[in-house]
Amino acid sequence: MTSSTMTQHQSSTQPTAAPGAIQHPEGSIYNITSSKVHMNGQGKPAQRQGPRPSDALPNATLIKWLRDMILIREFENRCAQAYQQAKIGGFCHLYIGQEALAVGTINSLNHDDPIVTAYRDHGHALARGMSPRACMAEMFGKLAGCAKGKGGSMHMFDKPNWNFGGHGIVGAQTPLGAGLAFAAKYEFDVMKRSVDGSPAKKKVALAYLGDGALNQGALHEAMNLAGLWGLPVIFVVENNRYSMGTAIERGTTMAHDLKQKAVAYGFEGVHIDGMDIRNIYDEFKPLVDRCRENSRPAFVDLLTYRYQGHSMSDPQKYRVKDEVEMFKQRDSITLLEQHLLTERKCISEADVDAIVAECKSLSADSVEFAENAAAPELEELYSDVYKNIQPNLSPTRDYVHGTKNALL
Amino acid sequence: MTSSTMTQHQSSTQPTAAPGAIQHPEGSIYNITSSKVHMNGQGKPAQRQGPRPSDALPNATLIKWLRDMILIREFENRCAQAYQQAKIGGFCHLYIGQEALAVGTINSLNHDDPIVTAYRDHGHALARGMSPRACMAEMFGKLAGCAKGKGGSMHMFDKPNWNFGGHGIVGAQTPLGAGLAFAAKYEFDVMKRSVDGSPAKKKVALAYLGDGALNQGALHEAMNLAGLWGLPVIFVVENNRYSMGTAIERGTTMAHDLKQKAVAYGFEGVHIDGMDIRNIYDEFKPLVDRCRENSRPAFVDLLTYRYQGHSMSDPQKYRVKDEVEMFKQRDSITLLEQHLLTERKCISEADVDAIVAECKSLSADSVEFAENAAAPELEELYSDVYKNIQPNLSPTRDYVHGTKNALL
Amino acid sequence: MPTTLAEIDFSKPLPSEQGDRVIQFREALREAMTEEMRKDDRVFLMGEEVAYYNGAYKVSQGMLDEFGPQRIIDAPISENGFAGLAVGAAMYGLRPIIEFMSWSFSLVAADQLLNNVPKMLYMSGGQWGCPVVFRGNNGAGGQLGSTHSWTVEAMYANVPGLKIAIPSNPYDAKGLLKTAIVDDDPVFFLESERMLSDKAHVPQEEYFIPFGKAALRRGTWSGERNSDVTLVSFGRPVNFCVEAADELEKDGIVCDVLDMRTVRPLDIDSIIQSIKRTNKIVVVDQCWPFASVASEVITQVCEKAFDYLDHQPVRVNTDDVPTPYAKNLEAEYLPHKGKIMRAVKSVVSKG
Amino acid sequence: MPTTLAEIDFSKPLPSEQGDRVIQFREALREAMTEEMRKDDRVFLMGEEVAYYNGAYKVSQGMLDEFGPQRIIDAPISENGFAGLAVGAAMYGLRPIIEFMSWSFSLVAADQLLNNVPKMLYMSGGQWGCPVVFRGNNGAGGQLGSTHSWTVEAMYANVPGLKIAIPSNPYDAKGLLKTAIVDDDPVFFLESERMLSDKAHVPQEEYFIPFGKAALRRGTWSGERNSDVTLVSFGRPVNFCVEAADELEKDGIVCDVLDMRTVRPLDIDSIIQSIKRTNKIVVVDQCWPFASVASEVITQVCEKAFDYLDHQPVRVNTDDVPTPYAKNLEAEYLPHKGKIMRAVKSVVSKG
Ligand SMILES: Cc1ncc(C[n+]2csc(CCOP(=O)(O)OP(=O)(O)O)c2C)c(N)n1
Ligand SMILES: Cc1ncc(C[n+]2csc(CCOP(=O)(O)OP(=O)(O)O)c2C)c(N)n1
Ligand SMILES: [Mg+2]
Ligand SMILES: [Mg+2]
Repeated sequence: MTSSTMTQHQSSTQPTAAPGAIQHPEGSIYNITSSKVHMNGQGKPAQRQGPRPSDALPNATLIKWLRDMILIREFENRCAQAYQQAKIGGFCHLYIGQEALAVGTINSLNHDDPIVTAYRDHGHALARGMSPRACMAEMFGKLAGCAKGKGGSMHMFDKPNWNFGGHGIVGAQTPLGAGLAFAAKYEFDVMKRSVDGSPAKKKVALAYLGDGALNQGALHEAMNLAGLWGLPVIFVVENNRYSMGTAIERGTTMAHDLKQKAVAYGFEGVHIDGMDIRNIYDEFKPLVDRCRENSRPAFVDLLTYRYQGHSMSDPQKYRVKDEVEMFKQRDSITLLEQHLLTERKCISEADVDAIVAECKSLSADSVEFAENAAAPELEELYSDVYKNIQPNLSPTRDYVHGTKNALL
Repeated sequence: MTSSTMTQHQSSTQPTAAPGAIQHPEGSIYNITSSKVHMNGQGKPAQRQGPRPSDALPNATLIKWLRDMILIREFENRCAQAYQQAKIGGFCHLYIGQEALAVGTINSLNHDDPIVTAYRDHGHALARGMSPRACMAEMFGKLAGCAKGKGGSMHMFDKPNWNFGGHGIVGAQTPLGAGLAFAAKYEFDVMKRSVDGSPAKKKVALAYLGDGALNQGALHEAMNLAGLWGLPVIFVVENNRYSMGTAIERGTTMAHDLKQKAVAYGFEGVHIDGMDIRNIYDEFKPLVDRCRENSRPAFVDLLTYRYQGHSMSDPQKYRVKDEVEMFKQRDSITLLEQHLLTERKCISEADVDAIVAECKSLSADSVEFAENAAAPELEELYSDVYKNIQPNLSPTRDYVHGTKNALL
Repeated sequence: MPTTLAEIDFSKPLPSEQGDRVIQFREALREAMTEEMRKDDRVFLMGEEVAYYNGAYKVSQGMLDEFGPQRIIDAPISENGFAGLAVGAAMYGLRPIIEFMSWSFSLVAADQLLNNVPKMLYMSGGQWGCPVVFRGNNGAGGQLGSTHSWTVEAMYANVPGLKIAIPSNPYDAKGLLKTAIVDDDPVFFLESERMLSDKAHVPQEEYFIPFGKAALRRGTWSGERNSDVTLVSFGRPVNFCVEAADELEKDGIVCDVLDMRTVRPLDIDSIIQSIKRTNKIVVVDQCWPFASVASEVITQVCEKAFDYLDHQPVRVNTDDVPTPYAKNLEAEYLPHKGKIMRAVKSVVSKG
Repeated sequence: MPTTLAEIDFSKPLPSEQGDRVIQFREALREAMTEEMRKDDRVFLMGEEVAYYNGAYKVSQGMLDEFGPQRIIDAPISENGFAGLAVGAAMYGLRPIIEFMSWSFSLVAADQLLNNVPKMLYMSGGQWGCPVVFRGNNGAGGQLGSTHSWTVEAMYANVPGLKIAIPSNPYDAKGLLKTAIVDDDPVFFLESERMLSDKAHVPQEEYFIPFGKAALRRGTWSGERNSDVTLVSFGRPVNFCVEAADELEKDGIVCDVLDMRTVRPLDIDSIIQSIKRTNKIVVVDQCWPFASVASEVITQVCEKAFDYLDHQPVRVNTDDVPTPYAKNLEAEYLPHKGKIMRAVKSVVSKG
């Protein structure tokens, strides 16, 4: 390579002459040829031999997955609508396209395994059991929202469901994930009981991150700590190939083989096709079990895709339509639907329609609920700042104890 | 591994019962058996076949290396003395034991290749050509010091010699190294001339770091940027096996194979025995040439050792005497001396004595100079804060242009 | 040929703010960068999405086309890494402009910004400075929640070695940014997402606005009629002050509105000049109150003009809580017109 | 059984500060941590060199022996990583104590400290707080140069959601740290390398010092004799104030010396109580002046006791420059006794 290849990823992949007409980056993980997906040998669409772990699951479980994925999609469609109507403010990052990822990974856990994620967090919240009402009301900035309307789209916290939030600073949630694993391990090893007094269990924490978060120092430190101390945390990269308008190859070295990032910290890295939820379960569930049993971290490069822009205001000039189409042809909902309809033959088209109808109605209900719900009183500005309130914490006025969070 | 192995590196390696009697960590890079060094297959003491690049160098060059290493050691001995006499304040981190590293790597560069290092920086400063007087005067807090007495031991900056300092925050110098490489590349590729107007050259920047800095997020980000953009920077890990009292295995994953850290960013990582300066040159010089030519980063795990404590106040309970002794038996100065005396036969014992005498005298002179040099006037408190001074930059008083730095 | 700060004649009056070359705040920023980049090839722009995406907020739109990918550089989400890279490049002799998509994200780079950027000149005994401009959105952007709505001026202004500019309108944005780029010291340049689409006349001719000179947005220096109160602000809330002043004038209360333009240097002289006539001051600051720039202004006023004060100095900050998401809460949280008017009235009525 | 803040009876007078159980500041800190760790197994200590090395400054000496390596945990040089780990662990239900070898190194963890620690409770609508104590050395340690001598109180005190304690002596160090550990909110606990060897009586009986209650180190509340000036400080410079007050007394100038103990909460009530009698205030702060806690104290005094002031409030900070290395420069830089005496005299002579 010669010195003229400076910022070579740019000059070679995206001609400056016509930045509107951006070509598809070479060396991309996916090569698009007609509508077939080739993943450069990494995590190719699962072509398993022999029985798959998910085959042993009852129909009801897979039907529930389908329902959860459809709920997320319908819910997100409603969000998009409400955002366009300016009923949702701030940023709004939709999960459409990535549904299998949250649903598949979360259903590989126990309910009391803690999770933490980034700001594209509606999917995880719903998959973990938050009511669509609490989730939508949060985005409408209402007191009935999961964060009393104080957090917004990026902050879906859900204590009863062991969901430690939605976080806005890229990468900053990953040390928290290490901390959740640390705490669970500490309960088990040191306290010999859980913090609430019940018997301690071996747990696994999931720390979700976008591919863009690979470039933050926080992740590096969290992974080193996890590897060093044997913390049972899985770093789940939701690799949708873009951080805003930056294709992963333009921001991250070794994008074609992210597993090396885990090797550098001495633990297991795997690459999973994340469009097929059965494949996720087949690969991810055994990994969760190993990490739990052996108290070890892992790193998972989960290939997925967002169909919409980064946030609601993204013109998406950085990618070609073909690419979006290619992924839509392997849409996770369709894949599972087909499996249940034609392979398991455990549901009918009518069943699917009923599920879709239920999810549409739940989503519509959440909007109606959110719309009619009360905004927080202005007094709430000064609540939830301190737990132990006392005078003179602020020069301006005293803090208060506000309304109790409806989730608690 | 079971969950009871939490913080296992600690429980397995250093029994809590008697922390005074710390055993040598298992899984250490070096295993100490009698006084032989085995490096777990990594970077074993060079047992090269065939001709070595350094064999082609003239005697004078190697004699100069010897002289530079001896100067550093004698200088550091004087520092230790002055520190004990409370003539040097603050922290003082000695380079004794690591001399071959700075001298070997710096002599693989051109004079105008930029370098940046951490706080254990006297060796680099001297190897790069700073006068012992300027260096010692800095530690004495005198105006004639390289930083006018404002920086101290951790801040040996030397603009005429392309030494961008001496930095106190662990790891924070590594992005600067990437920036130096970026700038040199920018001169060459974009400006087509250097910032001072002379013709641009292909350069290589060195960013030195301690093994402890491997655990800082800054390094991770710097390495990713360097790999991504093809920046000609070499990250030189001065792996003396300890960050303060923490053996590398207790702080860093993959300590037995740090090259993996580079693989994760898609560039070359090498492991070099850093006690033998000829070996450093043989391995490092070709790497520098490759990085310069191809505009690529590299990562070097350079095994070395500090004979003294971390800083002047370190009781060193964390390591066994045998380990120190083992390294002293492969002392870099002795190794080169022996080579010149017995293999090259280009110097005599008397020559060595003369070199030592010269270095002792230069070091003594630097102390005398520093002692007699003037402290900065109190007015200097307010100089070097801003270059473009104007009123109201501070509520207290106006800033001033101080005395010109003697190095400029 | 690059402009140097020394050769700018700041005694020359600035061109008129009136005219019909009406452009957006973001365009004013772009013009400043573009003009200086044309003159000085040591200047480059680096940040997330600045190139192919044309800027997350379109400030750098089209700059990739003109300058190419070697000078308009998309960076990964590695603020600490590229802030540090800029320090190294600046020491070497380049003049980086670093865009933070938001100053909120500067916190992951705080060590570089606080240890290396302001102190390199001092630590090296004058050998190296850090001529870098860091710029980006500061303050609440509209329901972005508490991690994305930082106002960093209080924290960063504490540190000697930095200059901090915070424009309130397109005209100033251009003139101050050009000065920032040619300044040899590091400048933190605080913009506001909420103002990027604001429009105003920006003259064709080249101009540089000096640091440390406040602009009087309401009231007059002429001395014919003394105002009733001195309103001091910087950045976006200047506009709230102007709104408040216009409304208060209907009630017969006249305000001097001082737009500080830079908080470090801080043009305390102009503040005092105004106070000598009004004897009352209200400071409006979009940051939390505790140890804020507002606290600093009040302290300096007390130190230097205590005897001119007829009433205790009053400050209006955001509410002292993390930035809330809910629309009603966020609207109340900001130092809005209503709060400012109440504060002015409390001062005037008693005085 | 863990102590909870609610069950502590803060109305009970504190045990006497007189006695012969004389221990070092570092031992007082160690006792506080040890006592609370014995009662509450959710509490653990993590930091660089806290375990096998027995603490870089020997604060945690012997704690590894008592509590073992699972509760006294050596961390790599990854401040951002382990600060974030502490946030996660605290949300989960543990009570981490994180030692920063120096608060100077907290800057690499600033994002966790400023975004997550203080705001988690708010962002989650009250679901989770962050009961973590971060502690370590703050301020100039003795010729450590500009990157290692940070005083972080000004920057961090700006942010709502945090409590900040800054003891000036061993007795307070123990009592305040115990309170910090049982507090359900995050506490930044600022020690000083230069005081770790200071010795004083620390009583055997258990005590907790409430946050937000200043201690009067010189002068008297009794009202028999009014002091001439109110000297307000916190942390190490309290000791310089006491020295200055003792020397000034020889010249017949009597000072109230108020040791704030915590800067957030800030016991403005005690300050005003003193000012009502002295009508003059000098604030002594080891941080840079601009937007400092000193600025804040002065501002609050103006807001709440303007009419009691006979003289403009005066502040004594460090010099407004990066911390220099040279001994003579550093000595001058600090808010030393000489500066304080000069400031007091300037206030008294005019008043
Ligand atoms: C430290 C930091 N820098 C920048 C941002 C602005 N930002 C928000 S999302 C985003 C892209 C993240 O992409 P990725 O991690 O891949 O997640 P995705 O949006 O694809 O889910 C950026 C740059 C931020 N929130 N935090
Ligand atoms: C961010 C940061 N954290 C902690 C420190 C304190 N500290 C100074 S040196 C050091 C050990 C560094 O070890 P290493 O990087 O191996 O360098 P060596 O001393 O062996 O040369 C530590 C923890 C620091 N200077 N910066
Ligand atoms: Mg992404
Ligand atoms: Mg080391």
